[in-house]
Amino acid sequence: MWRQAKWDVEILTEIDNSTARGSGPEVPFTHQFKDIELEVPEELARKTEPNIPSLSELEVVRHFIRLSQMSFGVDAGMIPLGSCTMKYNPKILDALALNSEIEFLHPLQDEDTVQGLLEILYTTERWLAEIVGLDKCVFQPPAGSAGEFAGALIIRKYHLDRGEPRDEMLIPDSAHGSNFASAAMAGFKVVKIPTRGDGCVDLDALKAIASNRTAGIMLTNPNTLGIFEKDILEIAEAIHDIGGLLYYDGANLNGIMGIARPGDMGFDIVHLNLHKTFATPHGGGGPGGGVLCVRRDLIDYLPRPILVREGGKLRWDYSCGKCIGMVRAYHGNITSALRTFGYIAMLGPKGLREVAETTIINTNYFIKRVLEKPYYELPYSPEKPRKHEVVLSAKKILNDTGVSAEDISKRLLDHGVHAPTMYFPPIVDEALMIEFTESEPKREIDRFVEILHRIAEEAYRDPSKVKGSPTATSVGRLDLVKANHPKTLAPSTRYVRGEGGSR
Amino acid sequence: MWRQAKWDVEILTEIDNSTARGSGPEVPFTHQFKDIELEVPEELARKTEPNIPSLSELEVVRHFIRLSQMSFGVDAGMIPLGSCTMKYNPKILDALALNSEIEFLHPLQDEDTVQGLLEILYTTERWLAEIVGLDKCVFQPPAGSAGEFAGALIIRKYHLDRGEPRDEMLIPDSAHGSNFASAAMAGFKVVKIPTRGDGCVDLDALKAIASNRTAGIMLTNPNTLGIFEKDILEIAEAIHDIGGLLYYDGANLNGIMGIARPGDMGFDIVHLNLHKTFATPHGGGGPGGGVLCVRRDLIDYLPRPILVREGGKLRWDYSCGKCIGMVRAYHGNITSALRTFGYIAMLGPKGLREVAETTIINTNYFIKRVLEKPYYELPYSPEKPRKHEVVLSAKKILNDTGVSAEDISKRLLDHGVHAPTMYFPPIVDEALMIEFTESEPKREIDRFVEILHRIAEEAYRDPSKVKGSPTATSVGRLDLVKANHPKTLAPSTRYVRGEGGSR
Amino acid sequence: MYHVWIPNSSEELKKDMLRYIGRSFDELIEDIPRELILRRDLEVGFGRPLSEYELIRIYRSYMDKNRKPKIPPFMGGGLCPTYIPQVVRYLASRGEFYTAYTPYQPEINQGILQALFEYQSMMAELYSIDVVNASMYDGSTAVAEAFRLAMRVTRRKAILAPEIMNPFYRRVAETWIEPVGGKIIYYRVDRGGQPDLEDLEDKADRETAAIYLENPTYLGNIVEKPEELKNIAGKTGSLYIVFSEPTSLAIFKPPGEYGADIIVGEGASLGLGLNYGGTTLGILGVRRDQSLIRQLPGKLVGMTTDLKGSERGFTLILQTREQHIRRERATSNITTNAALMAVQAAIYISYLGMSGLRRLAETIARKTRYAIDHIYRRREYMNLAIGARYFYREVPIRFRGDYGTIYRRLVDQGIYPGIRLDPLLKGFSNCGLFCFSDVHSRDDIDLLFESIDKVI
Amino acid sequence: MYHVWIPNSSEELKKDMLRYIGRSFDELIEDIPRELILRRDLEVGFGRPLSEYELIRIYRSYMDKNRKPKIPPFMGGGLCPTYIPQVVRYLASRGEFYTAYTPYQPEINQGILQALFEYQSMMAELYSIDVVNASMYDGSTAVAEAFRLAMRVTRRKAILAPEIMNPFYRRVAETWIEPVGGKIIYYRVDRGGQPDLEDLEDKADRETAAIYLENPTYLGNIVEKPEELKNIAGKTGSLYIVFSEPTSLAIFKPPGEYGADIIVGEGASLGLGLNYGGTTLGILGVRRDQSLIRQLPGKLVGMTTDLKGSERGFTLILQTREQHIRRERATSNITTNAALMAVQAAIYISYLGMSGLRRLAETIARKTRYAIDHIYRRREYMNLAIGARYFYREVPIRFRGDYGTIYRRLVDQGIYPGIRLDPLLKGFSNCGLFCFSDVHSRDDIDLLFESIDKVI
Ligand SMILES: Cc1ncc(COP(=O)(O)O)c(C=O)c1O
Ligand SMILES: Cc1ncc(COP(=O)(O)O)c(C=O)c1O
Repeated sequence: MWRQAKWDVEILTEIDNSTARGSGPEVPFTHQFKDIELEVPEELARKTEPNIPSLSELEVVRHFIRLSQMSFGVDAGMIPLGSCTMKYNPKILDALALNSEIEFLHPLQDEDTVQGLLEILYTTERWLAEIVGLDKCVFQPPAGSAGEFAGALIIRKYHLDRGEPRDEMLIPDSAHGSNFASAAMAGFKVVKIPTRGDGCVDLDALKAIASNRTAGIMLTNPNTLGIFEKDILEIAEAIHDIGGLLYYDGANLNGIMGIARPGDMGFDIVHLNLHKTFATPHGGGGPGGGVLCVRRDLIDYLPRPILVREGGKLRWDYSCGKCIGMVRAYHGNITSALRTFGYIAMLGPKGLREVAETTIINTNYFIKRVLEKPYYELPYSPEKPRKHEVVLSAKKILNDTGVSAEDISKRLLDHGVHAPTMYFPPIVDEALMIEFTESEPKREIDRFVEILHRIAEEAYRDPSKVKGSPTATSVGRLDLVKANHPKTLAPSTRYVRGEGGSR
Repeated sequence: MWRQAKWDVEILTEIDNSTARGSGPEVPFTHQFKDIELEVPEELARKTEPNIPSLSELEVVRHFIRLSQMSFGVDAGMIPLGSCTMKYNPKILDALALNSEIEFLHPLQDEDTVQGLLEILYTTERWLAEIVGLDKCVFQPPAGSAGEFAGALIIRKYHLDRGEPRDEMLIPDSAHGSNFASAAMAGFKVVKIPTRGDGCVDLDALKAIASNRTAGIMLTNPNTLGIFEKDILEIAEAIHDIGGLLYYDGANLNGIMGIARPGDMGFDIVHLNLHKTFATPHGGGGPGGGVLCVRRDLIDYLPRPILVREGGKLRWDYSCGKCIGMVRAYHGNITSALRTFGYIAMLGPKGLREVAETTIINTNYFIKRVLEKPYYELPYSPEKPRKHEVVLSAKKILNDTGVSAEDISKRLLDHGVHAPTMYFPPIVDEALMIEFTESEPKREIDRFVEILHRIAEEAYRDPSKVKGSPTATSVGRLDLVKANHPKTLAPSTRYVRGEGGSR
Repeated sequence: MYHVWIPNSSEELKKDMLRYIGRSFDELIEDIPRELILRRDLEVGFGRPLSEYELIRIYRSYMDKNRKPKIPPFMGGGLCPTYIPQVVRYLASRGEFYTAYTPYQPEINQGILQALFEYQSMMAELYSIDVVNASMYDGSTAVAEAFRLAMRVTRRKAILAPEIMNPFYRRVAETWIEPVGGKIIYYRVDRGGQPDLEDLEDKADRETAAIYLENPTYLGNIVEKPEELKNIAGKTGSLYIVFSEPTSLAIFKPPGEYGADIIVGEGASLGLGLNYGGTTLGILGVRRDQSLIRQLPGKLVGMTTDLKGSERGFTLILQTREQHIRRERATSNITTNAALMAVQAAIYISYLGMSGLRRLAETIARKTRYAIDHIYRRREYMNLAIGARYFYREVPIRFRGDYGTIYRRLVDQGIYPGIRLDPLLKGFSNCGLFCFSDVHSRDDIDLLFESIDKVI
Repeated sequence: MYHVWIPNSSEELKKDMLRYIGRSFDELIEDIPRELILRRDLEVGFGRPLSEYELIRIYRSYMDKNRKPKIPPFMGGGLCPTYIPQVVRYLASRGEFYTAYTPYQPEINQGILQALFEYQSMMAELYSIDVVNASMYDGSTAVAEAFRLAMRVTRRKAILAPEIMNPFYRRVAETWIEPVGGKIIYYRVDRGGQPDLEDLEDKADRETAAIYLENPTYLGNIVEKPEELKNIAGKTGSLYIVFSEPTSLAIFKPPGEYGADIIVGEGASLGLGLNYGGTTLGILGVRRDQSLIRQLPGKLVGMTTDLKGSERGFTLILQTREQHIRRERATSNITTNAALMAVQAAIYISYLGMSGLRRLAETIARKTRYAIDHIYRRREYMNLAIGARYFYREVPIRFRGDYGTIYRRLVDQGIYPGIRLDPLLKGFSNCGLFCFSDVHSRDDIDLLFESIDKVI
């Protein structure tokens, strides 16, 4: 029997300042400058007093410790969110990424003073290039989506530079939403490619759609159904033949790392999500780390600066001939890069492959077990092995009992496991998208199967119980209508108090 | 509405090794020594396989994260355990005490290589001597009790050296159990001194008892009732007059720090609990840190080594002329000493006094508020201000409703606050011994009063509810008879499996 | 190969599982074309799995090649060294926070959601604006997204930005808006670091999506009449975007009070550390205006109740703006954001409290003043590069001599002076942008200037 | 004076509270004799409250005066440098663990109680004994308490201990038992580091409370026939106390298997670190024997159920042994113990798992062998100080030349060799006790011996 902690926790901006009459911690060296005049003329000074209380240190600690106990991370239990690759975040990597040495490094610091750090970054970059089978990588993109955007910009610029601007980007209908959005942000018209009954990109449709307006294609492989795009070499040929480029969404690399490489498949540009495959923690939403890798002939297009070795020293090359510009300030999320260094070093070549191998075994073991009972279905070639993830459908349960994929997800929470990704990809009805990664022990997968079965049985026996879930979490099911309705919208306490309002 | 987290957590030594078939993490440099012969002859080799599973790192993390959520520290909520001084443990002090620099320091390392550390220890020792008003301190005792023991040994040796061995130690009946035990361990016969109706040591009784068999007296001031021993100067005189020594149990220093000093009161020997007054965390029971301080003429008796400055350098002096020996190996709990350094430095002289001042105000504010309703009583001069703590009696509630101090304590848990110390000191019936320290905000004290009142009212209204508590904790009230009965005693899984049993 | 990070990697367990599946591993990957299967080990890492301790020793052997300054760096440009209080570190490292995913299942993640809501609420207080989202990647992308937001809302393409705009932000914003037809027009800034209002009036027109201001500016000075830009924007129906260093708002007038429609910021100074520019927090918010809110990119947390209406709760709101629902018509592609940094900033702010924040800002302002006095006393060979009256945290210094040489000599002595403005901003040759933040003591600042005296 | 650690320290709040109390602060302390009231500030700290960052800088300015070795120290004597895995650090720093008190209210502290129970159970497995308590301060006090325990159970006063007993433990044990009439008689150890059984037989009699053995010995060698000591103890009705380094038990026969009645250990090697000798863990356990159990000092956790008998739970048991109940008749005065270290050790052991522990012990044994080979190759100027066949982790080396000089020269080069046995153990002049633990690489060991070659 699991039960989440529950605490009554005041909202910080609603704490009555009169009961918390502190004045904050000592600020370093304040006493040394007391004699210096403070120049804030009346007309430039802040007038309103923000509702930010001054609490004691203990109150701050308790506030956030309590909130943390009402949160759920991989450290506490399974988070089988498909597409999100919620793997274990090894603690040793915290030691590399979070320390006072790194904290004080300024991004514009003289390169001579950070050769050690740059060596690590460069080494890691080389390793990632080898893993994806391409030639040069940059850490600049702050996340996967930003990598896609940068990649799309490269594709755009590439065609522009060749004097034949192209405006269409092909994306499978099963793709992640960010692919579409990134392509649009880079100025492309998105052309969707249908998925065949076997769960792969419809090659014929693709060939029919591809034209000299086609700038390229954005694909992930294995795709969001967990299925390897077996026609990938033909797809690559088709796209390259019409002069397009292939972009690889690296979010699903965990299913093939060390087994097959995007570069070998014909991809020209790859992004990696360090917070997926390379175990950087997700932080409740971020920050992650993006990496962009390209074939040799596209290096000039990479966002600047890039890291280059010159005369035994490493330095940042800001020169931007053909480059697409800069997708974020400075050099990327360095802490993720450091974690990646440690992750790869600790696993070694065999360990990296083991990640993919165990991931695949976990997925297919689960499929076999969950399908042993006739509740959930596996659309698109159920006999085909999946790779990093699997998408089940709860359509039958919905039809039979009225219990939806969402209800099932909520009920899962009552067992102390996080729900899978729901309703994605959109080509599967009542989708439950499940990814264990290499991190979940067999015992946990077994337990997850049992819970899924138990919930399905409950749906047939007592659907209202499932629909009334969750009850073991710190709060019951939330009113999303109220949350989103313009009349009751409450995105901040200031907003709730009324515009411009302030005590 | 508070509720503690609850997880089903297997016992590590009961995990079926066949489901956890890991083989542990890499051990450093193992590969470099593979070629070296392993010499463990058959007859010296371990034969039995211990029931210690080999889990993955994630499983270990989840195991202990879950256990932590079923634990309760000051970081999560109030722990008003009287006598225990459960104050906030400032996080910055962790940074001083826990780092890889300290971790690798060997206690027998050449003193030249640790001058920086020794400077900190020496400085801290000087500060502590100033705080208690004595001349020299050592960090060697691992905790308060060990300090008492060492102090008692000094008293013993002092009299022996003067050629008049004495065998009685005076201890007030309200004293902490460890005082009695420590005196006994040092070979003394314990003579109890009664407490007067005003909550102080009975001076007349003391004078009547004191004799030339009296080696000394062990006192804490303020005493365990939170009352300052106002006759302390007379007591000191009486004891010194008959040639005895005064030992100060520093567990209650928090109530007078910066306001009055044991040394000025006439105490010859003092121990401090760094884990009480100086904010070293209690760690679920320990480790803490003890310090022993003495008057100048007793320095020779201190356990060795002591830290001395010689020619600008600090070194450990092991020479033991009159010394009592060594109470533990090496130099004491160094991490506590480092925390103490930071604690004192961050507060400064005024801040240290503020600790005591706020503590006293908190205690008396609480007393006034809790006595506003007629449930709890304050035995021993209720009008007298208390210092660091207060001992209430729930006798009236017990008599009226059958609800005991223990029941009330358990019911407190249901509100997400820890219970006070119960049934101590033994001179108060149905004692609830409450200490807020300086760390608890007024808001929390107010809430605590309200809960105490509510529980009392509940006791009158519905006593079975109080007796049936706790229900919001991860487990309900435990069967202590079963726990302690020889037939059901279960101090380890091996014990439960049966003697010598092993898979 | 068994690895402790991979529970099921023991050969026996894998065999058991494969037996149950009824296929060999090769069969599980038989849909991957044979020619794609890698028949060799990847050339990565150190050839074998390392133990933690070996990794730490290797890491140290690299990092020991870095050179450490004697005193904290004085490098500015929007990111300055700051101290991260230990509570911030401690609380942000709670596993339940940092190993969580985006709280798509709100019921099990109320803690993170409340923390993000508190971040939003505290930022709203600080900037005096009503809606702040749950984080963008960093200041630069927040600015780029603010520009795109303004373009969507106004259906216009031009942004007016100061010529002394943060040069990194400038490049990022250009990269981001150019593909969708956006362009930035730069307005002049006078010698006192103030926007040239005439030039702005000239350039602002019905094509102007927004007027952008940085206050304090990239060069650290305070803009004295920021409300006048609002007037100009008003006249052309443009939006007014203001970027501010959040700590400055504890003492200086916040953008919301002088008419900003959109506010932007970089939260690194809120207890996040420099991390070589890596661990950043983009702050982005808008006025209480439904069209602005509906076009806001990124995640947003809102307060609600449970279905029974009996308990308060928090959840992600207005998700239909986002890529996972709206796809190519989403307000942005942002997915992973900087949530933990937002939580960390919330912890930092609540730890300092408003009084602490004010004291922090005041001390920084005083240090800035103190540094300026140092500069004035050295008129022969240095001066303020802009003649503004009020600076906060950053100060541009123009040197008589070659700053490149001075810079290098100081670095060699273990003193890292202001960043070189030369390659970054036009018209600022031999200028350095110096930062004076919480970590600098009076001795540090004195040593900086004395060291300059010596190397000059 | 307001301080952020003291919530109610603001002047206003204190005034409010005092007003409510109805007394001035002076009235609250009027029972303290006037002459005792300190009328000045304490002379402590740096005169004023420091900020965290200032503290850190001061701390660094001190600690930078320490000298760091080039490679991990080779100093032994029961405490050796070890690596603390990051998970251990991470989990032991959970606030719910480390800021908790002794779990006197078991219902709200099941987590800590289970962790301690697991510690007890895993130690019981490792030592092959049934009952291990929830921790003592360190190895030395655990040994002293074991002696006292044996004295209470047997009502005898003499302990037989090896002449090569850990010299620090020896001094501590003497200090502890002398006041209650206990005395230690030292038995001889032969050149091979083995107990001299004849001498033991001679010395053991009906006054002997216990025979004490360290295995591996203080000098690192394995005792080859430990069961013979049991026989001697059996003949005189004495108890048999064995102290063992816990990691050694992963590969060597555990004390429970050769008859120990009481086991003792120091847990520092179980992921606790050296901490200048400060953060230690005393391991103490006894056979399943009610009189031994009833005389066991320290806290003990047991398994039970809730009152309904429906759920498992853990609680402190047999508390009537302890000072807070039994006072002067308690088994010990111990109150605060080393609970967090026990939890930390439990985390460490469960992280390594039995396979990891075995590999750790095997590697250490191999390194020890490797070091011995180095010694053998230098017969001209060094040799094993005892001619034992098997060593684990520690090795005593006797030098031809003056070890003091060698030692100092090595330290000056940043290589910290074995501790000097000279002042500690009689008959071991010019000897160093060297430790080879998990942190030493082959290169480290090679460098040690090559450096010795050079300074000799
Ligand atoms: C398949 C896929 N593509 C792209 C992304 C976007 O990556 P990021 O969240 O790093 O921006 C994600 C993850 O959210 C994903 O699952
Ligand atoms: C009054 C008093 N004296 C002595 C002690 C013993 O101190 P320690 O727990 O540090 O051994 C305590 C605390 O437990 C105490 O409260």
